[in-house]
This record gives sequence, structure tokens and C-alpha cells, in this order.
Amino acid sequence: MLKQKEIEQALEAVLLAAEEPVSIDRLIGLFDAGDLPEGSPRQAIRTALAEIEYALEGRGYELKRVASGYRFQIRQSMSPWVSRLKETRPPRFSRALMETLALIAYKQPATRGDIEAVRGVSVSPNIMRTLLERGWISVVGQRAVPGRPTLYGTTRAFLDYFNLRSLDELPPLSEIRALVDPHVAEGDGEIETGSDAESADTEETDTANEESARPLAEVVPLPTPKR
Amino acid sequence: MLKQKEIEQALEAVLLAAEEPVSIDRLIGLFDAGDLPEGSPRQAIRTALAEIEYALEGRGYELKRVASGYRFQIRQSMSPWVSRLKETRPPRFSRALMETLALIAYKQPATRGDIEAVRGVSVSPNIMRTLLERGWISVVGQRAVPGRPTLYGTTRAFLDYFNLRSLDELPPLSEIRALVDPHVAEGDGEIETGSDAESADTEETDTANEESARPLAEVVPLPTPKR
Amino acid sequence: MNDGEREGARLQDARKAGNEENVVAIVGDTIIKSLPTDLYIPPDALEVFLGAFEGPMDLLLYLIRRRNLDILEISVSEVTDQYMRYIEMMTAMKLTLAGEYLAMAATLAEIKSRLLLPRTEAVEEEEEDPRAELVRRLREYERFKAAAADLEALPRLERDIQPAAAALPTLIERKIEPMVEMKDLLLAMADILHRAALNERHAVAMETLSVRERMSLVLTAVNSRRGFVPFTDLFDVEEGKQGVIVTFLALMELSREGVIEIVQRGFRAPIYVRAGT
Repeated sequence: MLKQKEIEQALEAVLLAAEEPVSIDRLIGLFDAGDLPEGSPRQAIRTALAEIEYALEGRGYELKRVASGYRFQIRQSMSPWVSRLKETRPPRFSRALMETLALIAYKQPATRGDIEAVRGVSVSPNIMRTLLERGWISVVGQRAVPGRPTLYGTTRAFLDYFNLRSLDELPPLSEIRALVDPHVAEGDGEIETGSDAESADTEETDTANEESARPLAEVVPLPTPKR
Repeated sequence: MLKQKEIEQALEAVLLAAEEPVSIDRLIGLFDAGDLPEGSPRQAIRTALAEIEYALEGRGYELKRVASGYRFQIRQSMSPWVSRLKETRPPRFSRALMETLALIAYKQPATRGDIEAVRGVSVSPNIMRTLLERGWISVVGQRAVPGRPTLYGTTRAFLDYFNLRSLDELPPLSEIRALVDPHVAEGDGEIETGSDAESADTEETDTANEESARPLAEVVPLPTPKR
Repeated sequence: MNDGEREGARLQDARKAGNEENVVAIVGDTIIKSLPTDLYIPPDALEVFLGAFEGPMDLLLYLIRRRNLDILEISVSEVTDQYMRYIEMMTAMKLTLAGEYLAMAATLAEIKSRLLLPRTEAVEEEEEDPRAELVRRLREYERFKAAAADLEALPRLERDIQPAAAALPTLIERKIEPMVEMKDLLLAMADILHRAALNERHAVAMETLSVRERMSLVLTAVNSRRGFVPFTDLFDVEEGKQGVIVTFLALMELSREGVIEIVQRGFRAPIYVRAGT
């Protein structure tokens, strides 16, 4: 016959490995004849379960009896911790969404048609919905043309998120254009030499993969509080 | 600041909810600033984990540290009870697969050619696929020789599966007995190169929060091919 | 051990009998030189037998270890003979044989022939023992075969260890939004401009941002009230001259686009603004 402690260990092992609650009958069935006291196997299991339950007082989990049997369960009060663990990093916003947002910021008030005309592809309703839900754009009116398309503009929340006091603080298009178009940038000798020296540097320091991000921050004065 | 007991409860809840080992860094990340003692959050977590481990002495399960972090697991001695409950047979792996895995583990980084040179037969693509799918091995680079053959190494997931904390804990490769034949002794030197992996420093695994599938070679200095 | 000795003795006999290449099997004292047509071993069994080996190294190691011989003490000649017998049986029964088995047979044959060649002492000093390479390979294979067995014996998940899990509490849903940086936004805009530059039809020309922004604000103000909004309500004197001009330009632009209507009932009457109809 097994000792009380051995029964407890076996039950703990089984219940923590099981993916669903295990009934008392099934628990009894796991033991061989002779493992449990002959007259009262059920009583022995119950006593062991009660002992396990008692030992878990003050711990982050408990032994719980539900309709179909017993299971270990994380205490409800621990829910915030588990929730944090299960949170997954959200994916990045798509290129299409970023372009749509940029166009609304620079071309507002703008309709979906305006955005599509520039981007050359249709704007998915999902993108507009995401931007609206995020509170970065809002409906500001309708254009008085057939179909009365909705006009969108950026919101206060958009400015707050990007730490801007007003849209004025966004860099002008001429500067942004210089970022990717080398011909436009040619006029500016300083930028040219600056980026040359930099690319030479980055090769050595093995941070070349940041290249796409680096020149931007250095070439374009990112919005700062007005002087 | 949380009380020691509250930290323990949170850790228990999180580790019982996680489906894989959780690194110390990830555990620390779950707490808010101010929850843990400012100077030594890591120490606070370690103390709590040690306390949990201690509390489980004599129980059917334990807190175990493996390569990619901590996990609760059923004690090995209890596995007969668990197999009585679970009907599914654990997967078996062929000797060819285990030999291939052993060669990669002890000789990493290793190419298929390295494996074939020892085993005397070509490595079946199925075996490599199984090992890659299981996440036990991963591509760690190419050897700088003609044809640039792919180099493979074992991963944290491999160590996790075999209940190991680091490659150090692998059973040592059998020693080669003193040889009588001087010609054979020459060959001995060649064999020795393979055992470099054993002595590689694999300590301090808990500071890394990499995913378990990342190749160990990225984390652990492993012998590199001669150029 | 007895088996091994007996095997050895039989092989000795076989050798004495000469023409050992043709020896297929030895039953008692009888040397069989050709396969009987009614061979008792079913091909399946032989296939299973060979399938139990992980290749020629494994088979060779088995032949050596079966006789409890140290690898260093192997008689290449004996082992080669045994190995050849297996290979011949396989080929005779037309079983598909992996190329590696044949390659090993060739290696063994070569070593054996080199050992049989008479050599002068000078040559012997220079030349490596032809067995050395094979012995080295066998030993290394044996090492990793043992390592694989060690690995197999380690406690492992699914078989010996089960992760412990407990049922989850009801979780608190918290939506985390993706992070966006200003540079992402600007890079997106830069891309648009770059593409637009390549396609003249999509050229992007825009007013100053302050006007565009004000257009949105004015529109929002107009739309938030049903009907007419007094023109003057849309201006904030505290903004100063600059602000008034920006608002004025915004109103003009919106009116031009037909988004709003500006009405005045008579000369000097109050001006009103309402959403375009």
C-alpha cells in the first residue's frame, strides 16, 4: 500500500499533466489493487486531495473541483499577471496605412479618392477604420461633389501622439523629398558629404542595417518646440 | 513594492500559465517599476524562485531551470503515473536521427558532410527536416569553403527538450583510451577537435531573453570553422 | 566468446580451403560456396537484419564487437571476409544495397591487399599503417554512437518529463497598439513623393500645412453645429494676425472646393458659414 505522501505526489503529477479535469473515479483507476486501502480507496483519494488543497493555501494556484472532476487552476486574483504574460507584441502598421496617414496629415481635409489618386492604389476600408479607431483621423465633412465623399483630417490625438503642437511642426515636403531622391539632394553639399562620411563609418561599425533610419533623423529636423 | 510572498504567487501563476520556459528577464519585465526592489530586481526574482523550489520539496512536481528559462514540470519519478493517464505514446526517434543530433550537438557548428564523414552514410533529408521542424537545430552559417556548405548548430529548444541548462550538461563524449599504435594516435588529434563544443562557455543563460529556437551559436561562443 | 572463437576457427578452415572469395556460409564443417536455391533465410529477414545497421560503419563495428575485439586488434583480413560475406549475400539476393556499403567493401579490399604486399622496412617507416585511417574512423563513429545512446537515455520531454500546467484564470483583455515613430510617418511620405516624382500625373502639390490643418479644424467646427455658423465665430482673435490670415485662407480654400458655403443676406449683414450642400 502506498503512503499518503506518495498518493499525493501521484495525484499532483497526474492533475498537473492532464489537460482537463480528472474525475475521482478516473483517479482511482490509475492505482493498482493494493496501492490504496482496500475498504475505502475513494476516501484515501479524497483525503490526499484535501491535503494538496491545504498545502496550496497562500500560493498562486489552487486545486479546484469543477463539474467533471479536479484540476489545478491559477487563482483568479493572479489574472493580471497571467494577462501580461499572454499579451503579444502587436505587429507593425503596414506601409499602406502609414502612407495613408501621412497623406491625410499633409493633404487634409482629404477624401479616400484623394489618397488613392496619389498612391495609385485603392485604400482599404480596414486602414481607414484602424486610423479612426486609433483616434488619429476623424471625419471633418463631405466634399460637395457627386457622391459627397467623406473628408478626413488629423486630430488633436494625432498631434499629441507624435508630440506636435501643430502640423506646422512637421517638416515641409521639400525636405522630405530630399530624403529619397538623390537628384534633389544634390544641391545641398552638406548633406552629401555628411552621408558619405556616414556610410563609410557605418560599414566599419557594422550598424549598416540602421542606414535607412539614420539619415532621416539627421537630415530632417524632426519637430521640436518652436523657438 | 510587492511583498516577497506576492512575488512568489505571481511567478507561480505565470510559470504555470506559460507553455514554455520563461526567462528571468521576461519575468522581470512583467512587473511594473516599483513592484520589485529598485537596486536588485533580478535578485528579488531569484530569491522568490528559490523559495518556490524549496516549497515543492517532496511534492510530485518541481521548478526546473533549463536553457531558455524556468518551468514547472512533473518529477521524472512520477512519469509512470502520467503515462497511465495519457494514452498517447511519446514519440520515438530513430537511431539515425539520434546519431545525427549527437553529431551536431557535440561537433557544432557542423555541416551535413561532417556528419556523413563520421556515420559513413548520407544524411537523410527527412532527418534534417525533422530536426529543423522540432526546432532542435538551426542554420548557423556557412563554412567558408567551396560550395559554402550550411553549418548547423543546436538550439535552446533542444536543451529545453532534453532537460538541460547548457551544452555543458550533455554527457561527456567517451574518452579515447591511450593508444598503442602511433599511427592511430595521430588520428586521435583530429577527433579531439570535435569536443571543443563541450568546453564552450555556456553559462549565464538566464540573462538572455532570446527565443528558444535561436541557435545557441549566437549566444554561446562555439568553435568556428578555420579559415 | 565461444561463438567468436568458433567463428574464427571456421574462418581458418575456410581459408585453408582456399578460394575463400566463394565461401558463402559455413554450416558445421561444411563450407558452402554457392547459395542454395532454397535458402532458408527469407530475403525479408536479411533486409531487416541489414536495416538494423546505420550504414557500413555500424555493420563493421558490429562484426568487430560481436567478437569482443578491441578495434585496435582487429584482423582486417577476418573482418573483411565477414563483411564481404554479408555484401555478397545481399547482392546474390538482389537486395538493393546502399552505395556506401559497396564503397566500404572496396576500402576493406584495398587495405587487405596492401597488408598482404611484402614491404621493406624503409617503406614501412614512411608509409602509414593502412589500417590506421579505418581504425580512426571506426573509433570516431563508435564515440558518437555512444553519444547518441547517451542522448537517448537523457530524461526528455514527452517521454520522461511532462510540463506542469494549470488552468488559466479569466484573463483581462488589454489591447496594445503598435508603436509608430515619427520617422515611420515621414519615410512613408518620402516614398509617396518619390513615386509621385516618377509619375507626373500624380504630382503632389500642397498648400502650407497650417492652412490645411486649419481647413480641417474649420470644417469640424462648421459640422459640429447644424446650420449656419457666424463667420466671426471661426476666428480666434487671440491667435493674432497670423492666425486670422490662416483661418481666412482655409475658409477661402474650403469654399473654392465647395466643401462649405459662405452666405451673406445683404450688404454689411452678418456673414454665415455652413457645410456645403
